[in-house]
Amino acid sequence: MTPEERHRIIAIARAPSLVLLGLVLLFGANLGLSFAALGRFNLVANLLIAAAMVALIALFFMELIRSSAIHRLAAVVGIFWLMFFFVLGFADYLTR
Amino acid sequence: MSDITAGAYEYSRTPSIGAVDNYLTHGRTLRSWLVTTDHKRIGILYALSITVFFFIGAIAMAIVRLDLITPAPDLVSDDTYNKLFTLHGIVMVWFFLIPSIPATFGNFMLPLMIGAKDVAFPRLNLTSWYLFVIGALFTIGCIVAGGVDTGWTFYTPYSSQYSHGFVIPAAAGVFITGFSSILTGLNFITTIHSLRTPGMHWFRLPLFVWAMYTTSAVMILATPVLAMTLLLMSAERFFGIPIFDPARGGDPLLFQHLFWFYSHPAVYIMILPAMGVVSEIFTCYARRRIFGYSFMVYCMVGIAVVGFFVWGHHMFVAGQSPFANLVFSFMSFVVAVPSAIKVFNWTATLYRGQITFESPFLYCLGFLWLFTFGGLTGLVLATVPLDVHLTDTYFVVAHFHYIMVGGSVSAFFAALHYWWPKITGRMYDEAWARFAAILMFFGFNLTFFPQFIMGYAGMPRRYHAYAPEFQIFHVLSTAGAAVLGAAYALPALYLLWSLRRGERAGPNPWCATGLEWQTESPPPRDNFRTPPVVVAAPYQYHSETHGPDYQHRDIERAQGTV
Amino acid sequence: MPSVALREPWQDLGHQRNSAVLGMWLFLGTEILFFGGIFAGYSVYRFLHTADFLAAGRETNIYYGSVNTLVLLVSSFVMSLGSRAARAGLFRFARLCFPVTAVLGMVFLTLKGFEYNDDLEKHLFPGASGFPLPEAGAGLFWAFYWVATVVHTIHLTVGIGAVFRLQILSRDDPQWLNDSPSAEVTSLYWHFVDCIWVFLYALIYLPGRS
Amino acid sequence: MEIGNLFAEASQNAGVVDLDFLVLTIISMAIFLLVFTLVLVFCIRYRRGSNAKRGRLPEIMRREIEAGWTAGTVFLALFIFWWAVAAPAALQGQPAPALKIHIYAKQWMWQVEHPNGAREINTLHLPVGTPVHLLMTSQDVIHSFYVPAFRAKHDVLPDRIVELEFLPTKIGTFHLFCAEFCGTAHSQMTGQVIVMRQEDYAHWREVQPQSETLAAEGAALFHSLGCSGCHDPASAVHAPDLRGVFGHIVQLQGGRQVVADEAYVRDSILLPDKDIVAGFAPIMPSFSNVVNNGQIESLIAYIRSLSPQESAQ
Repeated sequence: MTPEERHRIIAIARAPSLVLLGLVLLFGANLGLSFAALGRFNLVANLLIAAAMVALIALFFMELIRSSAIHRLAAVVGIFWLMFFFVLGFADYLTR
Repeated sequence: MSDITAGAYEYSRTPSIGAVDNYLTHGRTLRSWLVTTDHKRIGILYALSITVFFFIGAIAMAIVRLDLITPAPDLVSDDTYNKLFTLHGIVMVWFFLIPSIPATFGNFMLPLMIGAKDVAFPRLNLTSWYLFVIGALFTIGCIVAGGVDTGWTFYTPYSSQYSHGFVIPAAAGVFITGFSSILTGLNFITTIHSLRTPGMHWFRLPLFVWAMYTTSAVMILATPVLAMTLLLMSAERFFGIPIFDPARGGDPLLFQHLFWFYSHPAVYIMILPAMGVVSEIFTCYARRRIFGYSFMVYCMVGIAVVGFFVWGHHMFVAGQSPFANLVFSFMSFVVAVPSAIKVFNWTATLYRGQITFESPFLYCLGFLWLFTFGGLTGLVLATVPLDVHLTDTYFVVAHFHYIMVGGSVSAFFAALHYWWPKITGRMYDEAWARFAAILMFFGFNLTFFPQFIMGYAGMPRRYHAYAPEFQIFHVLSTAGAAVLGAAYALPALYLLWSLRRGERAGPNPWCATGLEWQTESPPPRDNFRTPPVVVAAPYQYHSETHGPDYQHRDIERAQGTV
Repeated sequence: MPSVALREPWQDLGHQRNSAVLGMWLFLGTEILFFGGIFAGYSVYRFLHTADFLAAGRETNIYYGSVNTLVLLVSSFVMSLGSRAARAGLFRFARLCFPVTAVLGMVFLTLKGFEYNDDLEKHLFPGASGFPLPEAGAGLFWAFYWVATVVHTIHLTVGIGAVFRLQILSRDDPQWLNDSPSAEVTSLYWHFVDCIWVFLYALIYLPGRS
Repeated sequence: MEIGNLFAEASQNAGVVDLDFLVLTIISMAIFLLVFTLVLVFCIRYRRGSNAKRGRLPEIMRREIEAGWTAGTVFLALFIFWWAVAAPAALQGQPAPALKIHIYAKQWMWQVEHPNGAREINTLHLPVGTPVHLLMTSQDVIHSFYVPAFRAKHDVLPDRIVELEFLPTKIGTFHLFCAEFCGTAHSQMTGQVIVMRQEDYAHWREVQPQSETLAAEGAALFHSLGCSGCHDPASAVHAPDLRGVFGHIVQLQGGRQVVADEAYVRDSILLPDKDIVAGFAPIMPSFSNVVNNGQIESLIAYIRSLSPQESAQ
């Protein structure tokens, strides 16, 4: 491995390393928070942190941050459609 | 007609490499078909497969209708009866209607209509067909082994605990076929995004392409939910784990929610392509630009999206909350609006046209009649108190057959006749085709209209034996089914005949616009000898300032520029 | 000479890559809805049997779950390095990253195997006799545990195969990693499987710990 | 005998449903005729080569017409929705005291239990002019209780009590169907609803072989199953006293409240951990594998009888 190669590797590894650090910290927070007695907010906290981790992965590892609009659209449309199920499905379960 | 056919003759006499070198002659061995990545050949492979399934499903229903001539359960046993209507439902929904227009005409025409060489992922396209075949083998295996009796809806806990049929193989067949339609949808969307020829802007796409786009979106967003639902049901049945089992805390209505989250949008997978076909054909035979192009596009997008919000109207009596009933009823009225607008726009397209009545147009008029009728009875079923009375009766059976058979299948036959010359390079016998179209319309109404009446009188669906006062309607319905069967068999005969004896069609026998008519019939392997460039909106059947003229000179002028 | 990575019907590599990536994102959209069936069912039952779900969640093995989460996060990191390296033309480094990713995936599978073995020894399979938890919702929780993790495991196995495919196809022609969209597409799939796990971890291992 | 009369209207609701249907049919026919008159006129007038005027569409045909019928369709759809919701709402507020009858569905029969314990199979005797309140549950798969002449239907689910109300208005015999596919003999899961004069119904009910009444049966079960060991006010175990509970609001842990109705009592027996009464430990075992549906109904009847004003119904 030439020094020039090594420099280039370090250059491309910088951003993912920071993201990994963030992910591990968030993971630790999630694990730790789940042992705190927050009542129903345990679930909220767990899901919010999980969502933040997924956002990090999607934006930086999956590089949505530099993707074109159509790729971003395709990425969120599935989540949107899942929300439709949740909203209308729970319209039944919450009022039954 | 004379000027058109004269033109066609002239073309066929012109020496041209098109006469020998086309996608059909591009390899003549069976192997060349089985490993083809040509979207046109894959379309043909689908067409052959779904034809087989259409007749399997039709035979199952023929036996059922014969049985129902008398109120007593005399022709087949209860169990066989249940397996027959289940077979009819599963085969017709997943192995005929869902792939019917998209996988055959969509595959064949979509790249041609946007001026592309092929779809975005040709090998994935072939994989889709093989997945379809594997799913089909599971289903056929299930039939041979003894069948399944859950109804196509697979409701738990009957399917997961009580049925003695081969539920898991049947579900596996549907599961695998589901991935075939997911991959097809994914392929189409990518194709439309990536492979439009220069000048083919989004709002210059023919409406059939928009129909394929919206259909594909529904396919890729709805089908995976069905796959998981069937997987969960099968896991409960096979491993005995509690998922929908009410005795162990589960909720059978959750299965219904998940199932209809797919299966209601599935109706739009069937009807959106039909709408696309009808838009192509109405404009062509009325020689008129489509009325309200952009509204037609927005309506299809609207149907595709709002179609996901209405699934609960299948569950008004199932035990969901009254509030949910209200919400889903409301959304069902909302989704009726874009469909109605489309019907008005097709009607308005005829205004100031130069209408001729070839068979594709007759099929489309049939579509318009039956779809409108089915849609209006859909309003009845979206009304909660009426649905309470009518759901699970023959009224519902009649309603969805008006949409799915009267609508989608009529449009399928319209598309078949419209594009047959393009696909095969041959003309069929127009007189026979018109006769078949008219016969199909009357056979259909005779079969299904009586079902509205007996449904309102309370005849429940999926009944092997019934009260004698319903007999007259069943007899009428069976008689209609016989007519309908004949009308379905006829095209098989004259279309096959045309393959040998039909006149050569020439590139554009209908004088239609659209890029698919700008290449030879049948098209060459790579679709276009020179890549086309688009300079105008679709359906240039007449100039902006004048109506269509009698001689079709407008279209010839327009094609000079396209 | 046109690259072997260029396939019909494409004219140039960039166009092909963009479209393949779009295709993969669309596929991941369907995957979201596929797993969505599990998430929806889980949510409905958690809503109906909240206390039971918490009690049942306590019985999962948080050590295996947490270590596996870390393993997958690191694997995603390495995968991300691999696909960036392939794009930058650092093929030797890329071809180092891919096997590491796959091995981390296999570590996950191995640990998951041990965990399944533990679960079965504790009879935590609700379909079989001797399921130890009396609450009605606990059976549902464990049913979803099994379905969700098995489906996820199958996805991960496919992912490992796809990563090895990169390695094999680029053996003689490393430039292929750059020309073909395969590296980027495989990487998207790998990260997605990781994302699913992040949610599964929060829903399966973390409830009822407080 | 009304069987054979295809469109008999035999409940208060039937007339409303039929009126709804009639109005919708008229609206639909109007739309249908409008569209197909236009199609027919256009097809004739603008057939190829006819002398009709062609040319540019009049300006008004373009945006105005499109926007007009879009708005019109939206308005019509919303109007029909509003009207369909409002019409049955007007029916609400009918007198509350109703005849409560239990229905058990199983493959492939309907079991009926009247308030005094009279039972019948695949037949339902009802008095005319009395509101009927059905409490239905299934022992196996999903069935659906459907009486076309009443325009009344509801799916009957296993392990859940569903309710259906109607007011028979016509004396006669009517079809009872299972409308949800339930297995091999689905189409034989039918019966008759016999609507009689009120005094005839009272007489019919009296001459039925008297089994123990539900509540008495329930009381016996309450002791034999050991419920009384904890729920008896004198018991050493800390469990809720069930006297006067039925029909009243119960405070649950977590601050929620529920009304102790049939479904709640049923859940408490089968899924005791679902709703814990505030101030009590979740110690009750589930009886889901111990009691069958009939026994649960008896227990519910007994617990209802512990709340005097409720049991008066």
